[in-house]
Amino acid sequence: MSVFGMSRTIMRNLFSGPATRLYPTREKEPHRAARSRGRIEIDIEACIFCSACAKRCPTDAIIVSKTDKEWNIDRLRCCTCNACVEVCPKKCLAMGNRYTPPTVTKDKDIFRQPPRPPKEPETIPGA
Amino acid sequence: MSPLDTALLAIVVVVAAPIAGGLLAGIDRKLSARMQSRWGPPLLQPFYDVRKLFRKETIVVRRSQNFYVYFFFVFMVFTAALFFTGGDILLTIFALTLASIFLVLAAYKASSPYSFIGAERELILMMAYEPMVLLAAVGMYLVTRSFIVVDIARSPQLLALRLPGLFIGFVVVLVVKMRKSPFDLAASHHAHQEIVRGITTEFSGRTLALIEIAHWYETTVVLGMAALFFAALPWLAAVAAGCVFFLILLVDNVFARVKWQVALATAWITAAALGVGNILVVFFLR
Amino acid sequence: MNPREHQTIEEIPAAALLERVQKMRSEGWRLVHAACTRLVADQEVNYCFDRDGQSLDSPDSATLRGMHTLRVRLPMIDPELPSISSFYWPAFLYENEMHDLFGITVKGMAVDFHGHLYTTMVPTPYVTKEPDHGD
Amino acid sequence: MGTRTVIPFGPQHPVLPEPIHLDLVLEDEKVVEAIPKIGYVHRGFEKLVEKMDFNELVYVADRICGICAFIHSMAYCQGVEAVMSVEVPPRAEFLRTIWSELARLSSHLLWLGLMADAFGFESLFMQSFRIREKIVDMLEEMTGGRIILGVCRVGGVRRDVPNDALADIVRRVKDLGVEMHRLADVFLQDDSVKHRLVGVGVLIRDQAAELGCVGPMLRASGVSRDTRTLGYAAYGSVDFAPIVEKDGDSYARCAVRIRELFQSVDLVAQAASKIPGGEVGVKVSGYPEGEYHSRCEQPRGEVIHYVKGDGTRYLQRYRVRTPTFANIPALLRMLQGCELADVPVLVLTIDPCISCTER
Repeated sequence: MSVFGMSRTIMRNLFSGPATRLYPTREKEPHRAARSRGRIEIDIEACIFCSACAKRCPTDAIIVSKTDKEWNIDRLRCCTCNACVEVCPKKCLAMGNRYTPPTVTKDKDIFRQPPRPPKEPETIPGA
Repeated sequence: MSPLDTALLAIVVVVAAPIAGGLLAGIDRKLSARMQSRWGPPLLQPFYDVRKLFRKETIVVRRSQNFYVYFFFVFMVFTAALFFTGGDILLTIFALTLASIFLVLAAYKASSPYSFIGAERELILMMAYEPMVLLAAVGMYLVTRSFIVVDIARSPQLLALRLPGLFIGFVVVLVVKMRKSPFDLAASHHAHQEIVRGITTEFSGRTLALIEIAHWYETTVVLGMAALFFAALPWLAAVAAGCVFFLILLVDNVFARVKWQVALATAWITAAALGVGNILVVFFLR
Repeated sequence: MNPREHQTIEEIPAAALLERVQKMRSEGWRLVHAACTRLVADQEVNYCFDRDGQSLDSPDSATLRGMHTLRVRLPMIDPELPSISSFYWPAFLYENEMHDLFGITVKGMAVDFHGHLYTTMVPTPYVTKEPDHGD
Repeated sequence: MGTRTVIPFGPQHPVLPEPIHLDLVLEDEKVVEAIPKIGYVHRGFEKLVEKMDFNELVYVADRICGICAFIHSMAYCQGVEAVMSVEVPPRAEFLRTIWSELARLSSHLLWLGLMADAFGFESLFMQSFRIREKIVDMLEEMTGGRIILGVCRVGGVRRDVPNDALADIVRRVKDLGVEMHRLADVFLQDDSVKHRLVGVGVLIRDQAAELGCVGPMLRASGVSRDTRTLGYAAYGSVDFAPIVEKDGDSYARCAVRIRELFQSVDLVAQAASKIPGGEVGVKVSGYPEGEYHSRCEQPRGEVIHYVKGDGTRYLQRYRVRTPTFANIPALLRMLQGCELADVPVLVLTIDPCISCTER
C-alpha cells in the first residue's frame, strides 16, 4: 500500500513559501525575459509613415495616416507577431518586453508626430 | 448550571461557533494554498464570501428547496447549542443527522441531475460514517458511564487513551464531514468534479450563505467532538483539535477522490475494525 | 536534409469507392483522414490511408513510409457519396463534417448527426461562399 | 434496473477544459449511453486561407490551439515547404525539434495537472502546473512567446538561440527532471490515484487500432506508432524509440505520457548537443503549387496538415486533422458502461483539445 506519497512535496511547499505572486501588485522580477514579445513600441520621431507595417500586419491592428502624421495601434487586436518590426525600414518599431497593462476599454494607442519646427534661418552671431 | 446560565451559554455558542468555524475555513484555505505553493486568499475570505452571497439574488429551481435548507440551518444551530452547552451526545448526533437529512431532501427537491446524484452520494456517505459516530458515543458511555457531554468532559480519564481506535475512526468521519478529499464525492469545495458541486449545485444567494454558515457550525461541532476525546486535559484537547485539523488538510491534499464503493468500504472497515474492536476491548477489560 | 514522406494519389470514380475502400481495409491500411476540397467548378474528396512502413508504390521498402490517397471527384450541386463507416467506423465524424461544411449527402453513416456536428451561420460555408481574397 | 437520469456534461463544466457536450444517460451511477455534441467553437480557420496569404497563415496555424501551438505552425510550414520544395537549414530543423519537445513537455504537464484535477487531487494538479510554468518560462526566454511561440515561418524559424543559451536550457530542463520524478512517483505509485486509473476505460490493441486512435492513446494499447519516427525536422538525427505500454487503460495512458516527459528531456538534450551552426532560415519566393499531407506528432498524437496550392498567394485548401478528432470515436466507445465518477477521467484520458479539433 502506498499512500501519502505526496506529503513530502506538500510539506516542502508549506515551508518554502508560495511560488506564485500577488499579481498585479507584485510583478515578476526581472520583469520579463529580454526576448519576451510584450508589445510594440514606436519611436514616432523616426517614423516616415510608409505604411509597410500596416500592410504586413496579419490582424490589421495598425493604421497609419501619412497626412495626419499619425500611427495608431489597436493593442487588443495586435497578436505581437513581430512582423511589423521586421519590416520597418527605419527601424523605429521595436518589440518591448513588457505587456500592455490590463484594460477595460477598447481604446487605440495613437501616436502623433509633433509638427517639426520650421527650420530657423541660420543666424550669424554678431551680425 | 442553572437554566438561565445554559440559555446564556447557548446564545454565546450560537454567536461564537460560526465565527470559529469561519476562521477555521479561512485557515483551511490559507494552509491548503500554502501546501500547493499558492498565496491563497485572505484569512477572512470565507466571511467576505458569505457577505457577498447574502447580497446576491437567490435563484431557485423550486421555492420549496429553500424551505428544507432553513430546517438544515436551524437544526445545525440547535446541534451546536446542544453540544456546547453540554447536552446529551446522542441527541446531538441525532440532531446532526437530521440536519444532514434536510440538506439531502433540499438537494433532491432541486430536481437537478447534479444535486440529485449529489444527494444520493451524500446518503451513501451518511451510511458510511453514521455507525462510527454512534460507536464513538457508545465508547464514551462505556468509559464515563454517561451520554451527557458535560459529564464526559468532566471525566478525569483521558478518553483517547482508552478509546484510541474510536478516535482514529472518528478522524475518518471528520474527513467525510468536512467534505475533504478522498471523501468529497457528494460535494467538494472546489466544484471540480463530475457533478459540479454535487449536493449544493442548485443553491444560490442567501440560501447558499445559510448552507455555508451551517457548515461552519458543523465543523466546530465535529471538531469539538474530536476534542472531547482529550477533554480531561483542556490544553491537550485544544492541541489535539488543531493537530486533527491539520491532519485532515494534509489528507485532503495527498489523496485522490475515491469512488463511493471505496468510501463506503473504508468507513465501514474502519468502524468494524477500530470502532467495534476498541469497544470490545474496553468492555471486556474493564 | 531528411527525405520527405512518399505520398501517392489515386483518382477513382465515386461508384468504385466502396469496393476500393474495402480492399484497402483488407490490406491492412488505416484511415488517416478524409476531407473535401473545393475546386473551381467541382469538388474532390480525399480519403487518406496509411500503412505503417509501407507505401503502395514500393511495398518492399520497409523504411519508406507513405500515405495513399483515394480521390473522388464530385459535382458542386447535390453531391452524393456512400458512407465508408461500415469499413472504418470512425469515418462517421469525417463524413458528418463533409455533410455540414460541404453539403455532401453521405448515405449510411454509422452515426448521423443530421447536420448538427457543426452549426454554422451560413449552411455549408465551404461551397456556398465563393473564395473572396479580400484586399 | 434503476431509474434513468440524464446528466448534461458540458460544454461548460468545471472538469471539462474544453467545449464538448455529452448527454450521459445514467442508471444509478452507470453510464449506459453517451451522446456527444461538438461544434461550439467552430471558428472556420480553414476558410481563412481565402483571406490570408500562405505566409500570414502561419500566424493562424500557430493559434489553432493554445496548448500545442508550435507543432501546428511547424506542421503547416513543413507542408508548404514540401509543396514549394524549400530546403530548410539544418539549424532551423534542430531548433524546431527542441521547441517541439519543450512544447510536448508543457502540454503533457498540463495534461497531468488536469488529469489530477479530474480525479480530485488538487495539490498534484498545482504541482504539475508549477513545473510546467518553468518550461513555459524557458520557451519565453528562447522565443518570446510563452504558449504561442510565433517563431516558425515558411523556410525556417524567425529567431535563433545562441548555443550557450541552449546549453543553459538543457541544464535547467534536466534539473526539472528531478521534480518530475517526484511527480511521476505520485501518479504511478499512489494507491488512491491507481484506484482511479487502473482498469478504467480499457481499449485492447485491436480496438484501439480499429477506432483509429493516435498518439499516447494508441501507444498505451500496445501499438508502436509515433509520427516522429518519420524523421521530420531533426527527428531523423536523434535517437529515440516510441514509448509503448500494454494495458490500454487510463493508467497506461498516464504512464505513456509520463515516460514521454523524460523522453522529451532526453530529446532536448540530444538535439542541443548535435545542433549544427549556420543560418536559421532561407528566403522563400514564389507561390505554392501542388499538395502535401504534412504529418507531425503532437503531444496528443498525429496531426495532419493538408496544404493545397494553385500557384497563387492564397492556398486553395488548408485542412487540419487534429489528433483529438481521431480520438473522439474511442472516447465514445469507452464511455459506454463506465461509471459516472470515471467520466472526467475518461474524457481527459484522450487529452481532448476540442478547440483545435473544430478549428
